[in-house]
Amino acid sequence: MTFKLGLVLALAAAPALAQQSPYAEYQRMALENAPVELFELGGEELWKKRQGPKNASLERCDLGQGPGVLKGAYAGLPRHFADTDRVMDLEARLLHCMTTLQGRSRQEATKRVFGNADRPSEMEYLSAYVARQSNGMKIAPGRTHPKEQEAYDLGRKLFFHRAGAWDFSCASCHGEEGKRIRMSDLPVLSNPQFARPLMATWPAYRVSTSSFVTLQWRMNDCYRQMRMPEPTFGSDTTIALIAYMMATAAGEPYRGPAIKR
Amino acid sequence: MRHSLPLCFAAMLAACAAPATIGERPEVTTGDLDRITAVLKRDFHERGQAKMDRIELDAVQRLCNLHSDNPPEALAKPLEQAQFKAIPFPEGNLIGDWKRGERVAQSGRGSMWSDKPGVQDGGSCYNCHQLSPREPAHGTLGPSLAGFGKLRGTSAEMQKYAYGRIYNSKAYNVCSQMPRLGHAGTLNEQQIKDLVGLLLDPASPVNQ
Amino acid sequence: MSQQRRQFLQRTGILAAGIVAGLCKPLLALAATWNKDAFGAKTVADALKGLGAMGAVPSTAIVIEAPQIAENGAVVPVEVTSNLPGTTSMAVLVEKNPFPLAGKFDFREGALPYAKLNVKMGETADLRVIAWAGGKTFVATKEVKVTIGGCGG
Amino acid sequence: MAAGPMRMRATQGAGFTDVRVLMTHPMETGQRKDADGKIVPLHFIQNVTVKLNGKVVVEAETSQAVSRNPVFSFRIKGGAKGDKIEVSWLDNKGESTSIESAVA
Repeated sequence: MTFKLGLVLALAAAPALAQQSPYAEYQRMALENAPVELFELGGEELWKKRQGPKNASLERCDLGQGPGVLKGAYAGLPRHFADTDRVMDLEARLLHCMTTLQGRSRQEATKRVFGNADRPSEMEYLSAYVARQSNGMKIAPGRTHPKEQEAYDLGRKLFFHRAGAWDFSCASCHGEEGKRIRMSDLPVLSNPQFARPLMATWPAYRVSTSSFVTLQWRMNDCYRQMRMPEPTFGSDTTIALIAYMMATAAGEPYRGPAIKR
Repeated sequence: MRHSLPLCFAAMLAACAAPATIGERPEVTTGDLDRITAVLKRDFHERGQAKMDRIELDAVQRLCNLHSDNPPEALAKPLEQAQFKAIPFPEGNLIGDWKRGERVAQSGRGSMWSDKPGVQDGGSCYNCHQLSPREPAHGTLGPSLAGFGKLRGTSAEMQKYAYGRIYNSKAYNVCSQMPRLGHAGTLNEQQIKDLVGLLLDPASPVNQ
Repeated sequence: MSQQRRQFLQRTGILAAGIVAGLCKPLLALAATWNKDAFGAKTVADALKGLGAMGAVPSTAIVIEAPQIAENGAVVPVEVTSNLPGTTSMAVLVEKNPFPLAGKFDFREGALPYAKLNVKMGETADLRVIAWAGGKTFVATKEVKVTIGGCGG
Repeated sequence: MAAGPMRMRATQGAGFTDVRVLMTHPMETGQRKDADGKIVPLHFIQNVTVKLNGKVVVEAETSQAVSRNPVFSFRIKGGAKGDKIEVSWLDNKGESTSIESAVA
């Protein structure tokens, strides 16, 4: 009975939550009018394009739901893959498929993982295309395999680990409720209430740079601004952090790719 | 209103649905810290001015990580004193040019791998603090500093406090979230003096 | 994503858009006109002069939908509708931009006086929308606040 | 995306057809500097034309103040399933692209 009352109140609160940010109206309108589909189209082309020494497409790439299965794949990542015995996020897995299916070298395939407005990267296009196919599906990264648990634990510790020239951890900015940098709200990513809506909208079109951005980019750019050295693309550190944040957002229906400031 | 009643219900519900461990800062041991540092050394590489020595934890970072930013007084005090002793306070008047200080406060650059090596004009102050009331786009991670000098005056003591706090905030509160801007080499003596000017000069917009 | 947009995407999922991305330069070049005087104007007054809309009368029949506060000035969504009978054209101006005129839309028989677009705004300013109807010009304005976010690095 | 795809969706609404079109274009203002500090020349779409079954219904003139990768929506009176809609753009360098699809 009391639980029911709580549920009703929580549901009633949903619109109030959406109204919380002064930018809610902006974000709604900007999302409706965002050029996200252009990136999804570009990604579809790349997914089907034959390239590399093996002149193969990525259409047989196994993103965790079986070879070539895109539906729900993004919402189920990161997860453990038996063939590599490693927990991988979308981008690490795409890289794996580029090297195995297409026969490309890791060096060549990671030469330009983060693009810009003039020339988006393959990873960005592909992330847009793959993520779209999880639309409406609940975020459910792997949590059962021992290595998945290990990644989650590492990610959680890394989130609070202070280091670097400015003594920052992720929690320095994303640890306290109701704070902002300049006018940007800072979601507390260790709290499901805030992690859920945020993680459900990555990857995204970033309006300030007119470019499409991925979670690997987000980890990289946060560490840049934390005044740390650079995390290697697809490294265990970045995947562990993504695994931790996706697990914190578990259960939320995925609704990206969306937009960011 | 962030703490409205319905919001609290939603938060409670969300908390119920998640494992109890989520959201809490995990306890870490010195062994954990060594393991994390080893992982970071393996997974990171130097770029530009951001060299790998930044991965290594100093005494302050180690203590704060071990005690979730809340170390016992007996351990915190000596470390604060050591940090304070290492601040090279300049002689004489510390109130610089508030106009230059405002530029330093506005800029978010400096010490990143994407920045030119050497000192940039960036203190990132507005990212976290309110300063001049003329700048509405200020962060809220740190306390508001509007009216800082008006409330506190411009005594030599206050100048020294403001200078020291910017140079090394950990000398006053060992697990402060504020970067050690002088200690880290992000700002030089003149820039910190200019920021002291921005905070204390009666003509500064901060004190209008 | 809004319910509306989701439905929109589902409905349109069946539509296989036949993309005819080709070059039809000569044909378009002949047809195209571009009001150099109005678009090259650096002030709102000059732009209005270039458009021939100096004496526009304020009207509540022009509806401007835009966010009150924009998180980023690089993309500010604007939706304009004219409820004035016989509307033939609308123009969108951003008051403090280096070149205020952002766009002018001519609606022929078969089109509704409606347009949605994203504009750049350098700073907090008024959006000014002009409508041409029955040989007269009308105007409405709406302020959009543009803010600074992020670490600035 | 200097050059890239264009996308259009024409869907029936309440008494009108909603035409949503996405364009890949840098929309350079002529004021932005590239990584080397050089000014990126002015490059923007000047004209957008919407045709219904071959007849022009909307003619737009645009400036560099339109955001990068422009997205426009227009509304056409009535419009039946299968009606042909064509949208084309022309920029200040004389480049142009068009897209055609049927109302869904």
